[in-house]
Amino acid sequence: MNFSGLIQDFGPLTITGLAQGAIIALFALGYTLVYGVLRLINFAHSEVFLIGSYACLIVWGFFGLDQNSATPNVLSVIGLLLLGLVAAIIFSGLTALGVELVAYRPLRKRNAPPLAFLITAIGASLFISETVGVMTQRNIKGVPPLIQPRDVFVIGNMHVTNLQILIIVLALVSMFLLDRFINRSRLGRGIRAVAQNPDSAALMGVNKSRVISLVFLLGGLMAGIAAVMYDLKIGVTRFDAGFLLGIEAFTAAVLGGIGNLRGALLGGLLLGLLQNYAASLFGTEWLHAASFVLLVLILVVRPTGLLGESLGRARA
Amino acid sequence: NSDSGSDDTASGNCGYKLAFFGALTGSSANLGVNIEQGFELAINQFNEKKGSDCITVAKFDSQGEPGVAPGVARNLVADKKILAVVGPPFSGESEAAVPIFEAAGIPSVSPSATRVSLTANGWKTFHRAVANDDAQGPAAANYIKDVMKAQKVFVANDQSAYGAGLSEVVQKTLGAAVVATDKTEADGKQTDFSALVQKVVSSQATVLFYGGYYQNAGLIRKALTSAGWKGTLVGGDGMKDVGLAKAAGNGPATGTIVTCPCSPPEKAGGTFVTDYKAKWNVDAGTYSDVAYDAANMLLQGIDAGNNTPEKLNTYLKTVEYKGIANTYKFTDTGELDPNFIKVWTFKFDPTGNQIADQEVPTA
Amino acid sequence: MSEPHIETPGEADEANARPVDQAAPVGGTATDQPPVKPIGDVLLEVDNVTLRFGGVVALNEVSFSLRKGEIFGLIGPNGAGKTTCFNVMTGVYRPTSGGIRFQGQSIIGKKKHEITRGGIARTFQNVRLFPEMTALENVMVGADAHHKTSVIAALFRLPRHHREERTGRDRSYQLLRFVGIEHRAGDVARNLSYGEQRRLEIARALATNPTLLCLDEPAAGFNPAEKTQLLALIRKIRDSGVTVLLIEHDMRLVMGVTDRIVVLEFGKKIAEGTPAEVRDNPAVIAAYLGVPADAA
Amino acid sequence: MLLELKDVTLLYGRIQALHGISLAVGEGEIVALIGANGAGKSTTMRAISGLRPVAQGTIHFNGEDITKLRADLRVVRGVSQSPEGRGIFPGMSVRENLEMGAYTRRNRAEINEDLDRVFTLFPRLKEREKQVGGTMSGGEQQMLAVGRALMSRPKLLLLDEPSMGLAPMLIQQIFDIVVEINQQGTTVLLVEQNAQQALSRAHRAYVLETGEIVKSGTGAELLTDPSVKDAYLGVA
Amino acid sequence: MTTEATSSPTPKTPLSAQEKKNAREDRGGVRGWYGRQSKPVRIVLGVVFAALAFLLPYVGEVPLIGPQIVTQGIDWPSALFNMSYYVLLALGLNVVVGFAGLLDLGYVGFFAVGAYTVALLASPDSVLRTEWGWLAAVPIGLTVAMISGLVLGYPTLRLRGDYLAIVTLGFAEIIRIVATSTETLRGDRGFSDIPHPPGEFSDGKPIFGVADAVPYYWLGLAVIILVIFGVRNLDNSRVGRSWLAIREDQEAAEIMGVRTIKYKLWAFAIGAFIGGLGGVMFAGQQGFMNSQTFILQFSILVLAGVVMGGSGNIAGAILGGALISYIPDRLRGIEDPIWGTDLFGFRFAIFGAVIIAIMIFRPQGLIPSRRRAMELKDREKEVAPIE
Ligand SMILES: Nc1ncnc2c1ncn2[C@@H]1O[C@H](COP(=O)(O)OP(=O)(O)OP(=O)(O)O)[C@@H](O)[C@H]1O
Ligand SMILES: Nc1ncnc2c1ncn2[C@@H]1O[C@H](COP(=O)(O)OP(=O)(O)OP(=O)(O)O)[C@@H](O)[C@H]1O
Ligand SMILES: [Mg+2]
Ligand SMILES: [Mg+2]
Repeated sequence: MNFSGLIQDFGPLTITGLAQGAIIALFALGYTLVYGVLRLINFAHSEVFLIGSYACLIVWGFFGLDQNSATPNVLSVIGLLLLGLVAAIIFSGLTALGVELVAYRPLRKRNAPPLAFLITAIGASLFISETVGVMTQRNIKGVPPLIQPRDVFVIGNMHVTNLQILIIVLALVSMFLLDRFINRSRLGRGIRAVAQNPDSAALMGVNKSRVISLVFLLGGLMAGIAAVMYDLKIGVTRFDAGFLLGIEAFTAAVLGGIGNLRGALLGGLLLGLLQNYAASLFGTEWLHAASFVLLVLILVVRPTGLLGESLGRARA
Repeated sequence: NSDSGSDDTASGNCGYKLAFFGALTGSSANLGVNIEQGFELAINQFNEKKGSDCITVAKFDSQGEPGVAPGVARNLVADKKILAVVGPPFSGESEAAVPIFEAAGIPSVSPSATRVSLTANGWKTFHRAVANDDAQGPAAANYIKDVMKAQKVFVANDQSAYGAGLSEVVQKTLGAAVVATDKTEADGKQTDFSALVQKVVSSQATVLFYGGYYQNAGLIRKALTSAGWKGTLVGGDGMKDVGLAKAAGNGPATGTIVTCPCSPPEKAGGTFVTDYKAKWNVDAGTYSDVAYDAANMLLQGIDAGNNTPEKLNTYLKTVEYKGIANTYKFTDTGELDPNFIKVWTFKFDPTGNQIADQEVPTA
Repeated sequence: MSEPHIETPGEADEANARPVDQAAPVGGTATDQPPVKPIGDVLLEVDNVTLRFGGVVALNEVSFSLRKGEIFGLIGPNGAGKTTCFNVMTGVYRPTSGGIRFQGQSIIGKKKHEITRGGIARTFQNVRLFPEMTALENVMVGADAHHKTSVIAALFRLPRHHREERTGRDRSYQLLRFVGIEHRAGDVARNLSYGEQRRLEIARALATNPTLLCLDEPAAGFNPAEKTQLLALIRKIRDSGVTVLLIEHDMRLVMGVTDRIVVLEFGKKIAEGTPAEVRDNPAVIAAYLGVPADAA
Repeated sequence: MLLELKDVTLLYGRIQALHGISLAVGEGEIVALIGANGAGKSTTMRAISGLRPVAQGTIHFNGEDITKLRADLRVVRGVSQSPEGRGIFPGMSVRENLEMGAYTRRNRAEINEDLDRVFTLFPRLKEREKQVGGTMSGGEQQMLAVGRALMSRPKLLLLDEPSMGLAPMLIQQIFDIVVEINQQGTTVLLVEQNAQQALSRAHRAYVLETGEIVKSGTGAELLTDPSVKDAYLGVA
Repeated sequence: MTTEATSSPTPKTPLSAQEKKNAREDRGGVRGWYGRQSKPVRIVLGVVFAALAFLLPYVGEVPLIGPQIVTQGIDWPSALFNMSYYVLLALGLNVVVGFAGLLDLGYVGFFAVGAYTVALLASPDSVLRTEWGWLAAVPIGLTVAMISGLVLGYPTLRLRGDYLAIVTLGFAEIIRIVATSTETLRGDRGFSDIPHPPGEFSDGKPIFGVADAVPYYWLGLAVIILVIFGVRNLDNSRVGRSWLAIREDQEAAEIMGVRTIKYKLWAFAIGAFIGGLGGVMFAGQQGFMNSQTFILQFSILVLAGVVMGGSGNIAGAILGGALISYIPDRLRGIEDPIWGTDLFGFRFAIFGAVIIAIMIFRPQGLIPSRRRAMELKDREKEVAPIE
């Protein structure tokens, strides 16, 4: 164990952890939203993310950009970023809707048992990621260096870069807007109603199918944003990027209390931080193990996660 | 001569099969495909000379997984026309599959399984056309010490048998110059290396030696550059692949040093590099050249009338074959003769190619 | 629906008078007890029990005691703490303070299944059957509470396992018959009608061989005629030697069947006594009954 | 007729719960539906509100065939149900629950007006405006369910056992409110076990038995009908 | 009921027999027919079926159909052996998920524990240097697997369904990471020379050699048959009933006297035991193993197999377990019509599509338990088509 290393690097580890955590948190929202409403682990959410991470790369590819391109000027960067975000959001959203349509809706129509949903989701996840895997020959795809990391400010040995700030701010803003939407808007209330009592919700005039689609869509949008951030931060993507990060996102969602939006944020940030600290303390190879140990410990003490379930709280 | 291969009497030693055994699909397929393509190229060229299908290519997809390998290996040995195997590429699957080749008496030549212990199993039919980790490690360390003159070196590995073995040797050879170490998960299991990068930066090392494969190495190189680290990444043959530059971007990858227990193919003259590109429409990858050599060595043996696995195995015991990447001669245990072990370093240039740098001593 | 299988009050009287051995279906204890023994020794003591949920005081220093062989009523306005009282008695909640003794032994801190095996069984306000199991299987789960064999015996099909399976099955079937739904033994519980489900719950609870049976609003959703049948059934259960604790809002039923009543309001006991005493208690009228109960 | 069911059959899996029932509710009426457990009363309500699909038969509302209409669209047409078991949203406050009742409506001023009306009908709800639904007591939840159903300003209000599990005092109150709502112009279809109370307030009533209508008539008629008395009113 | 019921003595044993029979006869199809046969007939049928299973390695010899069945890129008996340990895993996971309703996404962990214990005790590479025979290591391996089931089960007892899923997933990942990253478990280097099961032919050759997988398959099959008997006995007993009750409503079960903790732990322990069985057999056949085998996708695949086959049903679990191993292997050596490459490369993509298709057309699984089939039929019709 390397305590001195941890203490020495605490600042930098914190900021990189927060940035990673913000991505995880955005990703986790999709799990939490779907779970909150349908009580289903949407296993295919990882592929919603995956498609987003490729979509923006393809769009940037249209402009002839690849990992070896030079960083364009500021205006183009902003334009490209927006375009990439839009593309990722659209494709992630469409994927989420598609998954709902193909893997969930037919089962819902037949009122299938919950496990069946889990398995079709696994099937959809396999299908999408493997198809991408075959198409890309399981090779990595590099990301154009749209944002050259540059220190914005430095505290001690903690260098806070423009990219990290962008990621964290974007995550917080999306999160805040989503939270407002769910808690304040009429549609948001509809979502919560379906989560808490689907039959009653129908009796209030809520269109359940549309709400469910909306939930998948929202999860997809968030995953799309997360995917662009991920691409920029890590610099490559590959067919199983969704699967890997998906497990972490799912862990974060459960950690915070699955079904709870703020829980997803808390869980994501906590996980990002913890992984970095643990990697520094025990070695990078223990990074994932640490997050699972934390998860087990927290669930043993708080069986419904840190903040508990909220979207469908105390569903009868 | 366009006689069909099945007409044994006409061309003497035709109608046999050579097998490739290794990952063609799955996450470890990259190396497998590199090797298979080199292997297949050699056979194609041979057949062009000898008759359209003198020697048939048989491919066996082990997925690179020790759990899958035995079943596939049993399938391989059931085909009595197979005289020898090129593969398995990975050390783990070799452990699982070679006992089955051994039981069937089929010789195998691995172009890339470098785990030291493989030749300690008492196998009679196993050969490797590449130096083991003990040879490459000291060379890499010597290069870091003597050529780069690095005072502070950070050593990390991906915990694969290959990467861990290599980095252990490097660490031992470098001794006090190693300021810190770390381990990562294997390729495809980890993408965020922030913590490792932070450690490297904080250690003030000027060289990071990474024992592992090119994907992780590329990601790490990119993250290091983003974090402003100015040092050099050094690694073994597992990183000698354009994939590293694809992951890192050509800019950050430039200057990265990889060692390889092989000579640059262009040194050997010949047209391998262009032939390969022409046939497969991609550049030759890691160990494509060694696989090509291994296949040619076997083909030469068959052509000389060694048309049973036993004969071919005996042939391998004595042959001294000069290929494009090396000259091959095997010891009793199947190890490459130490006299022929050459280790070269290669350097990534700004276009992502690995340019031969220099030959380095292995001791 | 199931009317033909339910006794009319007159028939119930007949049942009251039936000989000892016929009480056997319900409880083994019945054989060594006279069938009708309205008031006996103290069976259950609730002693100064307080239970808080955060700010809500669901039970506030409640004390009462039940005697063997009586039918005891627990009434009070909505949210008074009646169901909570059951939950405390069956180990679902642990009281904040106070004690509960059953047959002289404290049951605080005991596991739920231990309490059941000790002799307290209950039904639920919102029916909680095992919906995908058949009616018979539901009852057999209750009957299993007193079976000794476990994984090893079942794994190797030891003779004792066979014996217990057989007796359990037979007894469960008898209980279904006792509550009048044996014709639905093979049906999955979720397909039973509400009333049948309530009866099944009673059978399942009886299968655990209880000394004390707690019924939480068993008549909710029953029409008056069905309530009359239920009333007879409750009597019959008591007559077989089981003490009954009853939560109910229907005054006609409560007044007609109970021996004694406790009234709760806001978690506090506000009255206790015979049905007649309670009915005329002004505090109870003000808190619960409103206008003097017309039906009674 | 505001609502008309013709030969409606409904299945739960292999179980046939309704065997071709026909009934009608006129504008401005209170119609009661009584019957034993499992007779199919709640099932009829679910068929009307669209929670369960009917296998055969038609349902007309306000002249329109709504047999195949989604449940949420029927709400827009003016059918509103307070379901068996109350079905409140446990995680939402009392006010949010009530606003859910007005989910399909946009006019803020009208909604506020109706909110006030519900609060006057049930002063208790006003007191507990901020309390979370799940922590309300049974009776309060029942008030909330009825109030919520009113919030959609229904033409037709379906009440499924509004008195179930309520203390005697509250039962009186609920029935008084039903009459009051009706006088304010809402048509009510009422399912009740408390047949005495229901029949004495209903204009007309139907008696259901194992999924079939076996009797109908005015409330008063059925109150005095000996067979009804026998089966549903208990010993007189 | 009334007087008639209370006065007439209850029919005793005939009742239960009749009950059972009724239940059996309710079913249609092959299973219904099987259920209606008399006991001797059923036993004979079972024996014939088992005998056929033992002859499977030679199915390739059967004209016409045989070649369609056997795999191409992988040795057929080896593929059968692989199927056998997948089936074992599916049977074990079925106890945990299908019977007790505990969603376990990390089942491969127990497989790993069984295999690693054998490796540690028997391989010359182990730090223990005990170098036991395979058979001697097996009981220890199974015990350790069972204990690991309890270790996982105990802290997770309070967790509800989906929380349990992620925790089990986490446990399996922790096991994998520990296996990869600790010296003792040798990570990717793995353990070589793990001894094979004992036994020799009369000519002195070992029965369980490296070249022939048939004996391993037979061993696996024999173990499977034993496990089937055990699991079936449990299912048809109060143990099975208790699991079912826990699955449906845990609290109500407890209040009805079911010792939920005990039975949940038993479910974990039995599941882990069977998973461990798979592991020790794998280690014994393999000779070499390292941490690569025990990846998460493996667990998920087995779960998919169980549910696809018919969760809660033994025959279903067997079919599902066999299919998840068979389908990908069978795709070897088949050319795809478009790119002309081996379909094996697409196996998981195809597999994903197959999973979705199967679940949509048979949400209750290929061979559902009687109970689940009924449940679905009911639920299916209940749902509003006007959605
Ligand atoms: N788990 C809980 N958390 C918080 N409050 C609770 C909980 N359970 C019960 N309460 C509160 O405790 C009080 C008593 O509830 P209880 O269910 O015992 O009432 P009851 O007398 O059974 O009423 P009813 O006649 O409606 O069934 C209520 O105010 C209720 O809101
Ligand atoms: N979800 C369901 N699945 C299967 N059968 C059901 C379901 N709901 C009700 N039933 C059956 O349909 C029939 C009618 O039930 P319904 O709930 O309509 O009766 P009800 O008249 O409302 O009775 P209660 O007075 O008990 O509420 C009953 O036989 C019941 O068993
Ligand atoms: Mg209550
Ligand atoms: Mg009803």
